[in-house]
Amino acid sequence: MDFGLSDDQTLLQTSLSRVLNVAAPLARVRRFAEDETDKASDVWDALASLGLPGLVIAPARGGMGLGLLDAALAAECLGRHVAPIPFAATSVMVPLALQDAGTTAQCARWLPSLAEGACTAGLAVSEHTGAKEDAGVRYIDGRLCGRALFVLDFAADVFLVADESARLYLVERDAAGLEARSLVSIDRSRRLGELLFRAVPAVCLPGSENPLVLQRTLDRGRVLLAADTLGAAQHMLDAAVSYAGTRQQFGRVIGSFQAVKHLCAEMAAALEPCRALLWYAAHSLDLEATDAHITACHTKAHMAEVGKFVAKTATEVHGGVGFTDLLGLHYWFKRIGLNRQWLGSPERLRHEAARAQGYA
Amino acid sequence: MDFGLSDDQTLLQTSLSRVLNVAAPLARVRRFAEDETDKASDVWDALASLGLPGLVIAPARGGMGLGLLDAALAAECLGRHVAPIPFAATSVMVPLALQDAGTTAQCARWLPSLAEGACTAGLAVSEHTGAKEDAGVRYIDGRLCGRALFVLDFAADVFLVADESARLYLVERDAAGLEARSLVSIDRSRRLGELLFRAVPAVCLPGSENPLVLQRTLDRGRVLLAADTLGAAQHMLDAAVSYAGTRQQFGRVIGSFQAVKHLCAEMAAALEPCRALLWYAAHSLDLEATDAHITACHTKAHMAEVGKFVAKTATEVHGGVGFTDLLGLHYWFKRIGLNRQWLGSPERLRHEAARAQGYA
Amino acid sequence: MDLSFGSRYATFRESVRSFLALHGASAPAVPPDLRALPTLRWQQRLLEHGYAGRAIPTRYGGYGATPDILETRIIAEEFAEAQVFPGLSGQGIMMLVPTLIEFGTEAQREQFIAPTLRGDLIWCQGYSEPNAGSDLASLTTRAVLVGDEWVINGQKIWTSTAHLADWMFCLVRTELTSPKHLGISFLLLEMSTPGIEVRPLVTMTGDASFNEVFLTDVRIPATQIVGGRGEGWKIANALLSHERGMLGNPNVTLQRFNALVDLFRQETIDGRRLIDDPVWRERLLKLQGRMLALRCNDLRVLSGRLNDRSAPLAAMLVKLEGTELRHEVEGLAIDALGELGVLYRGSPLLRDQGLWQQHHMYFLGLIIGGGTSQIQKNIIAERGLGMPREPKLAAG
Amino acid sequence: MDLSFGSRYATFRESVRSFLALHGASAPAVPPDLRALPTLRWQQRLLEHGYAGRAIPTRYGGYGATPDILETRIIAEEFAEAQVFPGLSGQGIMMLVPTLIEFGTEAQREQFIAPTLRGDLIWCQGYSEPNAGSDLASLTTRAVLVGDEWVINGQKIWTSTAHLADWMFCLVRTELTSPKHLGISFLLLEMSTPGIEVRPLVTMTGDASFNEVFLTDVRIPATQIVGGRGEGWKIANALLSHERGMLGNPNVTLQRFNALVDLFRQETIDGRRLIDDPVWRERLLKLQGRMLALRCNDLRVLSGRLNDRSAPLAAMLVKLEGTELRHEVEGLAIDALGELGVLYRGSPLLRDQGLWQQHHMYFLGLIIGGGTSQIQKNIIAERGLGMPREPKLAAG
Repeated sequence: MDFGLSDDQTLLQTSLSRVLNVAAPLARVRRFAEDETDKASDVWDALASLGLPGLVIAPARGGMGLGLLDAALAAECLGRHVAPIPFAATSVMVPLALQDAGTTAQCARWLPSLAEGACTAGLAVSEHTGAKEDAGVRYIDGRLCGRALFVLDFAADVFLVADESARLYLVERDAAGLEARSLVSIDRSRRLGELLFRAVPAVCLPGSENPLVLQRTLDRGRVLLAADTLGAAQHMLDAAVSYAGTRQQFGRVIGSFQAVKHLCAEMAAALEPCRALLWYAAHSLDLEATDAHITACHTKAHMAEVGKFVAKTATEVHGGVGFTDLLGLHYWFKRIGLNRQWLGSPERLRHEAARAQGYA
Repeated sequence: MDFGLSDDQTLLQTSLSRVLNVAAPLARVRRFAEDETDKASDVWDALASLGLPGLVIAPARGGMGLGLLDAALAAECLGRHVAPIPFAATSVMVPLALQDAGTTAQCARWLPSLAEGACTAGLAVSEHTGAKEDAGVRYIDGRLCGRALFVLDFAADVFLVADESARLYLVERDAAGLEARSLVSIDRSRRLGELLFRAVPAVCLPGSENPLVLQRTLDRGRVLLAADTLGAAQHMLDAAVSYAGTRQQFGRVIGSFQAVKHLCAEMAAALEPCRALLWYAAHSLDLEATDAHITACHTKAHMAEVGKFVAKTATEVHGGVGFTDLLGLHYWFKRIGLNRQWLGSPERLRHEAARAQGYA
Repeated sequence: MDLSFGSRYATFRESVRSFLALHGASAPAVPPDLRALPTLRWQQRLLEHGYAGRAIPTRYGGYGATPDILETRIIAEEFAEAQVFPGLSGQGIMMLVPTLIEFGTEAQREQFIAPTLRGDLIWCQGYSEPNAGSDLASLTTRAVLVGDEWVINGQKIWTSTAHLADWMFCLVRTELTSPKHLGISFLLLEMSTPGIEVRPLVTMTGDASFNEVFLTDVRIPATQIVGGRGEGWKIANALLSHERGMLGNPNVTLQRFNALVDLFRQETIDGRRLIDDPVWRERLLKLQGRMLALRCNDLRVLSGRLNDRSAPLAAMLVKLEGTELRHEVEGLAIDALGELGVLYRGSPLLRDQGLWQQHHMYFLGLIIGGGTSQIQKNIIAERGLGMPREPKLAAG
Repeated sequence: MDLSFGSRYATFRESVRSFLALHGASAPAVPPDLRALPTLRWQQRLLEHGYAGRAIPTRYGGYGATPDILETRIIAEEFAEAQVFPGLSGQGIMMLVPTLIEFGTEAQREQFIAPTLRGDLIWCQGYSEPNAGSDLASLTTRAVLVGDEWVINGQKIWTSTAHLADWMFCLVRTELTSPKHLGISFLLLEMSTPGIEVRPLVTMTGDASFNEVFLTDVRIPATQIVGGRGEGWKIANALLSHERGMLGNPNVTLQRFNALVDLFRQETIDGRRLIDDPVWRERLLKLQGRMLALRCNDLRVLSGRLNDRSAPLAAMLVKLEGTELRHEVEGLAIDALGELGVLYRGSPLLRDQGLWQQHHMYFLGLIIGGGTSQIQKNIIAERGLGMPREPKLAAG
């Protein structure tokens, strides 16, 4: 047994960070945030050259065949850099759902180009994590009708859509009857939207008859969003510690005040265990362990609570400048804010974890 | 309008404190705690000489005819001194219920001797604040059957008992078929017990046909327990500030460390608004204001949360000595602990407040 | 304890209602355009009826009434109930006017108070500097008396409405050899004076509601000082605690809480209303309990001021607890809305124009601004509880 | 990342199970009488089979196995599952034995380790003093070398099991002219030495699980020092962080959490099981999430120690977060039980022998003891995050 990362995994994070430092500095993220037509294809290409889009896709389909733990480590890096590219849906959730439940033809059609980064996929499932308004998609006579809100990795060429019975379908963006409408969130580093289905022809992934396929897909996404929050929160903590080490008030650096030190210590004490929790959750999904679903729910819920605390507290440590746009700290604050709400609120996820243990 | 205490009210608190300082110092409380047969009649008599038992009883019945706000201020003093005497039930809840709903004969029989302090009354209603086990009392053919747990002011001569339909009955301690069994709680400054009814003859307070009588009785008790917690928590905060001003570590008083100062500031910031809340809640009951029930529920719930925080934090500020019996700080900790659970947990009370506002 | 209003107040309330019934329709919408004629006309009408400048002497353009918190409260309640714009506030009216009344010369009062009350003069406040935030007294913007002029150089930050203001009241260092708190003076600048540059400061909400103000060789008459040289710190502090009380006002939070209850009644998850979910309801009720405590605390503080029964600790905690509570109220709405809660301006499906998010962030800013929570805790511990001050550090 | 146990461990687990099936019935009940023959016999059997003193060399009475956390974990799991007493722990075995192995002389190891492992010698730890708590290094108990004897005077506090112990290991000041951390030595005292008085210290739980120890002209041989003169602080610190990790052990919390779930399934309010109430369940699940995180963190720390991949921050936070979590787990049981939750020893209707209350208070003690939460936060900030140390104060 070894509860830790392999050298390859550490190397993966180092390489990603190195590329992101160059390809996606804050100034690049700002440009993306201010221009809705920006697809950040420069950032995407830089990461594609490392193989990021194909990280978990089978080598036979052009990918690297790595596991969810590796993907989570990548997501952590993306969160740490508030990277303006799609990842959770297009590079992990959709490819793995295809591998789990798609036909050979479906896999052959999509996986190689997803692996290559030549196309991207979005995911429309949020009706299964607490439906808002009249959200919901029904499959009738070979066609999808209804509304899917809050689509992950929205600027995509193809969408994987769950219907009310948890079956999964592939729908291309330009399919007849499909309307894609952008939503604007506080987090401008990622694109979000809704899909309106007016009798859109769609093909099912046959294996998704088994509702566990959707559950596993969601759990993977939860772990990835938690990892993204971990990276973003770690950045905010690091920034707070660093700022407190230089900012002077009352004739000394504010980091020498016990009040400021203890805020930072509380953040670190809350955040650091999330790292191990996340490794365990991702690895459990890789192993298909019996507690994988419970752990995924708890991981996202707990990470969301810790992330919220760190986002607020790190901003406070920065004082007024944390509230301004000057350092751009709010990009991380908002990234954490969006991750908290996607794929299930903490309350919802704890309820799911309770149900899975027979408590509810 | 004047949101504050009158001179008489301030004087009431001063007088009570002066008497309690002499009659019930910690050493006296310790003796009471260690001897189950101790009735603290010396303390009782000292307070009776101030008129405490008859504080809210009508002057025509030998009392002082004051309001619930005055009673709450008295309860605050008792909590501050962890005074080992009955109060909430015997001096307030039972007399006011009698005045609200009793016959002239019932009032004449009990109020003068309660006012005088010659007898005491307990209250058995906790089945109406979340029944545990098989607790519950039924009235059948003029007799009470069943079990009443967690009786307030248990060492009493007479009990006011609520049945399942919220009607109230008077039962004397020596009534045939009544078994009174002591319970032992962490809080040794007050007596607690259960009553077993085996076809005990009982007479109803006729006015208690109206279930609002029980609700108002409970709400009064809630405000008094909240006041008791306020006093106890204020003592713990004062003790912490004082201890931190003398205890030296690292060559300085620990109260000069920002970490310790901020713990004390957090306690004060949480506790001080409870004082105004409590005044408002007590006064609203006196005025029979429309929001009196909601306010009483919220006051006890909020005070319980703040009390728990202060009890823990003030102990921490004391360091190891706070954990020992040396200063006796734990008497206050435990008093706050018992107040929290009596007459409705915070969760229960918030639910009641929600219901009363049409939220649930 | 007397919570009754009494018959005199019933009559007063009726008079406010009559005014609102008669004139309310001519009030501008909220938020109003500060320079627009309807706004200024409305303000004039409020002044005439004593719903603005109520306790300011008539010789300075006010209504000259005896201060009475109950009347003030009734006015606020009735305007809120009728949803009518209650008149201009802003730092000129809220901060400068009381300062001039207490510390200004007669000439300053006559020059500034009336036009400020009328809305003809808009003020901004120049206190904080980039390196003087929590440690405000270390500010370094300097004014040197050259002949009969102050010559000012330095930089201010967090100056709200600086881009709209006609004048700025500010703290500057004038006594270079005095100890830090005693070297500061309180000056009045006209914003059109040469050498003043205002740059907007964008915050996390996306708005530029604050500014940086750069002062380069700004020359103003020597008379534009309030109080004596070196008295600026004392003067500013007299009102700072008042400002802090405003920052966490629990009565404003009540309006937002009521909106939150409406939201809980309207919004659904899987078709079930939030208000019907015990877990969400519990979070709502917890905040209600805290809010209730702070509202009672507020009544106590106000009443204590009038009845000469001061409650310094109760007043000191308002900013700390009030801004935190408000931030949490806004945050609960976001949480309860789920993915809808993170939508922001310009988005389809957006709820309440994105105000929940905007206020959630803005009140995080207010937890920091006006004295951070850490500074508030120092104040409560040291001044409220009498705990020892931070010990002096060894040199070097 | 490799969470698999592998076939070698499956075999090992089988052997533990066989042992328990064969011998488990002869184990003493928990808590055992430390001096009773069945306890000592059981300890002996555990030593023989390597379930006690597993990694201690055989020449000191141990089993001499190579350290392997997985084996240790399997042993702990199987003993817990079978609910069999897993052998003596206590400060002698947990703290002194590792200290002697690292810093003791060969003679000290031979004299003390084997009888300590067997349970023949019971130890207590004399570190804290009434005026040296958080600031342990300011301790003033003195030992002066007179001839070939240390003469010791002073007072210790928080000395658990002092009333039962045969020996005490303690920190005393021996170098009066050295800086405070460098003047401390690590001595071994026999408790029967004249001049030692033990007074029980009653805590809020009502137990006297701690003591005060008064030392008056206590004379011990000069050889009863571990390490050199003035090295006591270094030696004690080598194990303090280890002790802190034990204080918040999340795996013990798991057992209490499981008992809490049972309680939620059994206890009712108005006839409804707690587990069926969404609000109570939410509180339960929140704690489960935190516990899960700390358990994973614990695996990471243990694994890191063995695989030479240190995670200092992850190790530093265990005491702070672990004791807090444990206190809250116990507290949730009390809350959920309502009035039943405040009952205590000797009461009818008492649940679980009052353990929820006892542990709730005891773990508040542990939040304070072994370095308060404030000290832990200093450590995390300064050593974990590299933040500046508290600046030096000006003299006077």
